[in-house]
Amino acid sequence: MIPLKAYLVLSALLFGIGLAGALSRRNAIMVLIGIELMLNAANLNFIAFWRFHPGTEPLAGVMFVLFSIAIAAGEAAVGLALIIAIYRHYKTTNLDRMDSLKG
Amino acid sequence: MVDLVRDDKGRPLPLGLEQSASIPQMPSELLEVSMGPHHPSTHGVFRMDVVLDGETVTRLKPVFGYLHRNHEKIAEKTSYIGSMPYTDRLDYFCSMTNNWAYALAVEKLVGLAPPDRAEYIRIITAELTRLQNHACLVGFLLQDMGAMGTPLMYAFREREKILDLFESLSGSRMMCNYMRFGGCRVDLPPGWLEQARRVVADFPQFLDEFEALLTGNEILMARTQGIGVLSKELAVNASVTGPMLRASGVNYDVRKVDGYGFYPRFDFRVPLGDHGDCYDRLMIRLLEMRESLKILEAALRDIPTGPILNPKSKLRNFKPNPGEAYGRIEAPKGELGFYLISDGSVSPLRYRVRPPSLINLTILEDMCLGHSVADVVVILGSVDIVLGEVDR
Amino acid sequence: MTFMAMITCLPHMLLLANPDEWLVRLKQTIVHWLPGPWQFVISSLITIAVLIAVFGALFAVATLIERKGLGRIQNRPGPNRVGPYGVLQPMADAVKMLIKEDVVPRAADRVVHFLAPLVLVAPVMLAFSVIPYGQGLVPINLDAGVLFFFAVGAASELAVFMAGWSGHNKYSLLGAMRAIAQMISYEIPLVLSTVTVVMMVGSLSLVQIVAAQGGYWWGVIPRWNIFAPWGLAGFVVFMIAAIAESNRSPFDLPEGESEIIAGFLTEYSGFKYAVFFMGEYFGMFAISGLAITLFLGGWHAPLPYLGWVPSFLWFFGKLFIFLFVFIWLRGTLPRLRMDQLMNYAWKCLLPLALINIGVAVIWRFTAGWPGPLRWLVCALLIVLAFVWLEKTWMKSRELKPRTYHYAS
Amino acid sequence: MQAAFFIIAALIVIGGLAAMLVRKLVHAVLWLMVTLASLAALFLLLGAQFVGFAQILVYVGAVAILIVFAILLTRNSEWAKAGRLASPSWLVGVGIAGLATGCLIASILASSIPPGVPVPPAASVADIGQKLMTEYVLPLEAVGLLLTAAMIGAVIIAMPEDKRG
Amino acid sequence: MLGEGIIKGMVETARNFFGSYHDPARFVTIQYPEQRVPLKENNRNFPFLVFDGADTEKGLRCVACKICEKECPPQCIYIVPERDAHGKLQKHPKIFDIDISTCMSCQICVEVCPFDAIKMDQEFELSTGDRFSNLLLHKQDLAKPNDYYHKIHPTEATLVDAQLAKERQLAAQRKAGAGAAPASPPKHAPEKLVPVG
Repeated sequence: MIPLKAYLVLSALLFGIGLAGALSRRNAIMVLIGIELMLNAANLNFIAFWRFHPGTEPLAGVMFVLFSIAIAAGEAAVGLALIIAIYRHYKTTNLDRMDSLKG
Repeated sequence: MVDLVRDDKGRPLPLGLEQSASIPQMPSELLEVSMGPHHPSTHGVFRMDVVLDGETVTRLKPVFGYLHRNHEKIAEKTSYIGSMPYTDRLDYFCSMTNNWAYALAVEKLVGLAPPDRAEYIRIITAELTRLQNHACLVGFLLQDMGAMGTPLMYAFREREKILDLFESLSGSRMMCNYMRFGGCRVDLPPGWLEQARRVVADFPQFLDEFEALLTGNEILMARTQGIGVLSKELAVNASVTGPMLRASGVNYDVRKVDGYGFYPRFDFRVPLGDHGDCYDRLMIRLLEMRESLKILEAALRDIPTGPILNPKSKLRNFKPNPGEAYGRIEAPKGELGFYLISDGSVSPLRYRVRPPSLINLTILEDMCLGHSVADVVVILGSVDIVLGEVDR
Repeated sequence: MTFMAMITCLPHMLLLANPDEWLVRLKQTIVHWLPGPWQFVISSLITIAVLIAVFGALFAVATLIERKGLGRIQNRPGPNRVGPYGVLQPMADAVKMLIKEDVVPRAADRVVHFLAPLVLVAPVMLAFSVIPYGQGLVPINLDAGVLFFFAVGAASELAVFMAGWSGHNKYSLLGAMRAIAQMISYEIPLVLSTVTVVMMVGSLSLVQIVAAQGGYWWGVIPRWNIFAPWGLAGFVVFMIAAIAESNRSPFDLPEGESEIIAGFLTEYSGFKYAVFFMGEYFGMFAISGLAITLFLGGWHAPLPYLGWVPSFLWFFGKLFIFLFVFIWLRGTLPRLRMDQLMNYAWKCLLPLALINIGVAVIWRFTAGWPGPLRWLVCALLIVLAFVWLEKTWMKSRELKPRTYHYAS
Repeated sequence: MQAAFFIIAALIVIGGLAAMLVRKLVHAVLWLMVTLASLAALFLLLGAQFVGFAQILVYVGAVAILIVFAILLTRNSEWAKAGRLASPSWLVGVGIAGLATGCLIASILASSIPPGVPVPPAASVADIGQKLMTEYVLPLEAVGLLLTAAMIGAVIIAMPEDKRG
Repeated sequence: MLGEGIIKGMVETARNFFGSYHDPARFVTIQYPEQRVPLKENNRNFPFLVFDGADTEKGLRCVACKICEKECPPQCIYIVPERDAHGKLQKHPKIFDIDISTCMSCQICVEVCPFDAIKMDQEFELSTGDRFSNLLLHKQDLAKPNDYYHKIHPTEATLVDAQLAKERQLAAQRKAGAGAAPASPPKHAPEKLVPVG
């Protein structure tokens, strides 16, 4: 039987990878991919806890994950639209160049 | 040394490709696509350089000449009768009408008049050619729209019957070389008239089937109505002729205008469209097929007997006295004309063919601007070009 | 001893049980005398083997039927040189595909170019595991079967993109963009028309949906969903979206060969092209399998006294009818243009699907009314919606056959 | 069961790392999809069937195409220039991330969690549907509203200026 | 109604599909090697030389007058007349080549030939391995007996034979009538009127 801790460690690792990617990569889309990874790491935690400690409210974990997936999809859509708009303005998606607040 | 563009592993890219590898010089969203010369839907070796903005066409440059065989220069070196077989190779769908146009031009040059029976045979063969050419055109157009060849197969099934008639008459299905200056080469073999009457009798049934496949079809209407509109003024200015011109509403049919051959004896009507788009061109051709059937029934009914070649016609060292002549007929694709200048020698001084396909093609860009790639194919199909005639 | 047991129980099993159990019982006898832990693995392996064998053979037969059917529509015999009446033509095609050189363009992205066909075919194979083929013959009885089917089906868009992008060729990129836009916009009417059936049956599991379609009204008309007004409209919307989803006939724009060579398949040849070809056919089988399960009563016999026929024969019979309709459409209809395709999906199919859900709700809450009146009201609503839609869609484009005048 | 968990866990970690480190963007998206698909497999392993399929449907089906379209629209799919992959201050970023994961893992290992319930609680589609419609109706409508707002917003932002009007 | 046109089209293809099983007009394919379409009598492919009697050399009707070589539009005929011991031109060809890769079977040589020596064949299965030597037909390959000509173009052959017989009889008469005066061979009317049927 896989202990709950294994799942938690796995999700922490995934979260760490996502965070490292989001912080270090230059390309805006890569940052977005990093954020996606972090979101999914959180979902993994919810399902792990739901599986091992359902507690009084049995389906809470599953519900949370469903809503979080829906919102993450919406967020990805808006994020990418932003990137396209910024690209149209700056002609590049390299984050280092996007330092001026003007325009 | 030209500094080659290298891909990320450092390997030099083949020459043609670096243009797409690096950021293209043009504004980023324009896409340069060249359709042809061996593109599945260009009816032969014909290329179109299309500049696309997303899906819509912004510039279209037709490029032809891949099938140029120097027909007119060769004709200046061969005898008059020698270039008659070459006229079969102009518009290889309608060799009978090509022959007739050339024979008409030479007859005008020399002043020969073919006997009545020959005139009737010429009208019968010309109208049969018009039937099979229009049937094939509609078939190819639907093939371009994606109907997987079914209408094309039906059209070819009917065309075979007509080609059998030509084979038993002139000896070859497509390269007939049948007309001579002042008449025809061979008289009708026995039983030919009955077979022709039978073919003409059950052609309307095929036409009804074809219309059942076409007229009401919503997808076809959506794909062709309002596409490739050709205005009357542009059609007349660009000297477009044939079904394309009549689809734009201009009443100009050389058979009615010139009244060459015995056409004035037959009553047939000239259908006219009023939108001038692809749908009209399609329908005009279907209606013209019905008119041709009427002419054929009348001609086959009262064809006289008698000689088929004017006795004064000469075959070898035929030297027409110096002068010039322009003979034109209503070929299935438009007004096909031959302009000859003779200097009294055995071969013409100047031999010029007025190719309807080429002249109808010059306005392809004006019709295609603003449409999508799929429409360009449909518009090209509705213009009905044959590269043999375009490139000569 | 076990061998003797096997022999004795074989006849008993064959004769008594009706043919559906015959297959299931056969599998159980093989599995039950295997060592414990291996039982689950072996039984699933058997199912997988059977699925691949059946649909592989069906793919071979389908290519032959397609070419002969198209031929017959066009008044020609279709392939009849290889084997009697061209029966061995699929073998010849398979050998040809294996022998042909597999050209990978130099500038192509080799890994993605190689993976694309696999990512296209694998999900469709997964989709087969959920459809109930016979009485007990459902590979996996998931209680969220429909959701699984669409979840797996959605992966094919990614595969199409990989195929189009990896070739680094203008035409394939254009074709891939078109294919993805088409698949996404036709997925919504597909899912919505499935929602009506799921809503009326009350369960996402395909087995229950088929079970709900058992029985017969007045003893003759089978209780299939297609005979309810909302079922018929749902079936029409589902089929149109299914044809678009599997890139067939009027919607085969991605490989619109007359415009952009072969769309996202331009850069593929040899075995990878065959795998794509197979993927398209499997997609067609899967989507028509789902249509049969949802609307045509899965493996139920159309008439009560035909019950003795083994149930999977009904399923595959209906599948062949669907196959013939696909071929028939491919032989007749010209192709729609890209923007018309999109308009048709968003402005015509989507409203129809939503209205259909409304009608299904009305059908549900008028359970009390006498049968024919209820049927009439819902049918009327759908016809009204259909006519209103036609008016707006056609009027906006004034598409109508024209009459022509003749010169004086 | 043991072997399944370790294979999927390895896939997730490798996929995540590759998604972050690979040079070409389209490859990064494909590796992301490998991670998310194996995550969905993990959900199925844990017994949450509905969530697993929803995850595949939403992520592998829709978000992948979304990101890929974004990549194509911003012309990133051209040959990646040789340039540096990471921003100059990448060391700092990775350091912070390492620190964060370190504390997380340390606290997880140190905590004492009572052994969980052996059999997975029932999560059939019917109960989820029941719950969604009774207890979680408000969040459901809110998410619906949010998604439509996000869609309209995305469309307007991505619309070219001249058409915005 | 929205789908009406499409349904009409579908009914049309269905009629053809089921028609192809029972109505021969809707199933037109002829399996070529096994079944063959009977060639029309006027069908023409590449030319061949006709010879009377048995001997292919002497019986050739061709008198090497080179009219066809001059008139042939693609110039694909090559004739070298025979010369006897002391260089005097003879009335039959030593070399008569037709390059059938250039010949477009336009049949003008048959029309201009005053001696009905060259006629159009109906043999169309001519695929060969080598593009050059096999496609250059020499006198031996071209020569075919007169009864072969009767087999492929019966009506035309009988007319030609009747014409030749009449001329031969006319020539014999003139020779007999004129007695000593050397009668030059009768000249044919330049055009070849071949009224058929």
